[in-house]
Amino acid sequence: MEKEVKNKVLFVRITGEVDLKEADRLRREVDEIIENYPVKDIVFNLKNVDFIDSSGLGVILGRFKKIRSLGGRVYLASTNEKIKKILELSGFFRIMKGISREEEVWEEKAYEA
Amino acid sequence: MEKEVKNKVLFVRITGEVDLKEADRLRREVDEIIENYPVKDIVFNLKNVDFIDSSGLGVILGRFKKIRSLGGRVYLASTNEKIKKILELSGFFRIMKGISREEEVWEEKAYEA
Amino acid sequence: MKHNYFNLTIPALKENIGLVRIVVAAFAAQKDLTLPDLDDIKVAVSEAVTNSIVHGYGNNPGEIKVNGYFTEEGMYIEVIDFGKGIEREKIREKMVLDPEDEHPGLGFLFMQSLMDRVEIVPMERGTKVILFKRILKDNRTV
Amino acid sequence: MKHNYFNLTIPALKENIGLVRIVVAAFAAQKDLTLPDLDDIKVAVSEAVTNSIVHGYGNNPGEIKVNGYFTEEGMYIEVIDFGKGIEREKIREKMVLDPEDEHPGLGFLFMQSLMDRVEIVPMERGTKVILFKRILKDNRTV
Ligand SMILES: Nc1ncnc2c1ncn2[C@@H]1O[C@H](COP(=O)(O)OP(=O)(O)O)[C@@H](O)[C@H]1O
Ligand SMILES: Nc1ncnc2c1ncn2[C@@H]1O[C@H](COP(=O)(O)OP(=O)(O)O)[C@@H](O)[C@H]1O
Repeated sequence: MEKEVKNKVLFVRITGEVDLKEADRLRREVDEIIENYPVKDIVFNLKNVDFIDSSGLGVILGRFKKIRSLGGRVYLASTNEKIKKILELSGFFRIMKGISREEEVWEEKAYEA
Repeated sequence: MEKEVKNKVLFVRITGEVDLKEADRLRREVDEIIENYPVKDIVFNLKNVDFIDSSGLGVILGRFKKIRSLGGRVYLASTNEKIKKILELSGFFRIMKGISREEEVWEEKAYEA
Repeated sequence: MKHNYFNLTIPALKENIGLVRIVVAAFAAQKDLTLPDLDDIKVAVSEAVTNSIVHGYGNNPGEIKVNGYFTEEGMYIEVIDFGKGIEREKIREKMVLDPEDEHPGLGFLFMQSLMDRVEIVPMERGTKVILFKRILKDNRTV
Repeated sequence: MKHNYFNLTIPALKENIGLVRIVVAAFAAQKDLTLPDLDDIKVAVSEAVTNSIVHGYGNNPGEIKVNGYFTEEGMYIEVIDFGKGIEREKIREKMVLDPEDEHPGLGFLFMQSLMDRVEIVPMERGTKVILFKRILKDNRTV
């Protein structure tokens, strides 16, 4: 997993399998950054996720609620075929914006401003 | 698995995992060729073998005995790191010639002639 | 080939959720299931085992049994725990995306959406979840 | 983490040898074993399960149990069948590379060479083979 903060946007590039075990780690690491850096929005890049279940999605949802309560937004970038079905079932795209590439977040934010 | 007969040399390019299940298939397919084509020598190319155990080695040993009784030779080509230890333990290199590339069989045969 | 099966017992540890996925996927791969089918099964099984660890045992020690078998129709996977047991009414009332905690109640939703049949069997002690995936006749190789 | 373990039961079918390899490799991967160590373990387990199918049950139906567990010292894998049982004298007398059939008697040789300890336990009915691989302290992550 790779994390980067750029212009108050936190990019979280998740890799591998995100089940209960990895979800704990993901939550801890993301929260640590949110608490220590000036983060307004989050982009979860899911391009290299091989597997995710409700535990992994739960972490994303939890961050969504936190960030939204602070007036920020959460984007889901680069979802791939393997996890497409699960994401659609989750209903996440009704509350978070899906973008095809990370960089699109800048266009979104320009529009927003 | 790929098989090719060239100048009475049968090239058997084995791929994947060769355990009891695959060994049965390997034996059948090689024997069928030996019976139907003018095969003198065999080159087992092991480059793409991910796993082999005594069942797989047993098939090679059986073909060795068959071919030797007909005056032919068996070569083991392109063994890789994953199966190196097992091949060394087997003692096969004491009775079959190891070559690093398939093509070396022609040099071997030139020497032999 | 005689219909194949496996019975697996493991401690309820989150390290083992991935292990179960691997076992189930390797077992399922003996039939010609499609890759999307395999992905569906992995998620459903992952949800069931996670529930046993989190809800059944409340993250306390316990044992989980996972059984798999093929029938003429398809593949069954049973996930069994001997934990606190499921409260029937919990299953349907759950709404998606508005939870208090980070368990968005997606587990059974995923199982139901991804498998062809899901049965929840409350036991005298614990819970059994039976997951079924149909295998089309044409796909059956083993 | 509490020492992890698994208990697996499968029918004695050659389709399941690969399944057992996958389970054992996934289990072993919870510790930081080296790749060559993993390869060694896979071969040894494959030999033991093959023996149960071929010798224990003579290719007739039967059940095989595979148990794995970690201790402070390393990993144990037990392969158990309830077949005809092993004749003690068969184990050592076997010579390599001069068999009548295509079982060159390499099975126990490989197990012994690739694992740190191999124990063959004749049972009242059947055979238990215990394989042990040492795990260096520095490698222990879980
Ligand atoms: N194995 C189980 N043992 C006890 N209760 C369970 C079990 N599985 C599920 N439940 C109950 O059913 C509810 C719904 O589960 P699920 O749909 O997976 O959502 P979530 O796990 O996110 O709550 C759980 O909150 C829990 O109360
Ligand atoms: N599970 C078993 N049940 C009964 N006999 C066994 C079992 N495993 C091994 N044996 C006996 O021990 C012999 C040696 O086994 P092994 O070293 O694996 O060589 P191979 O399988 O090639 O004969 C076998 O030929 C068989 O007689």
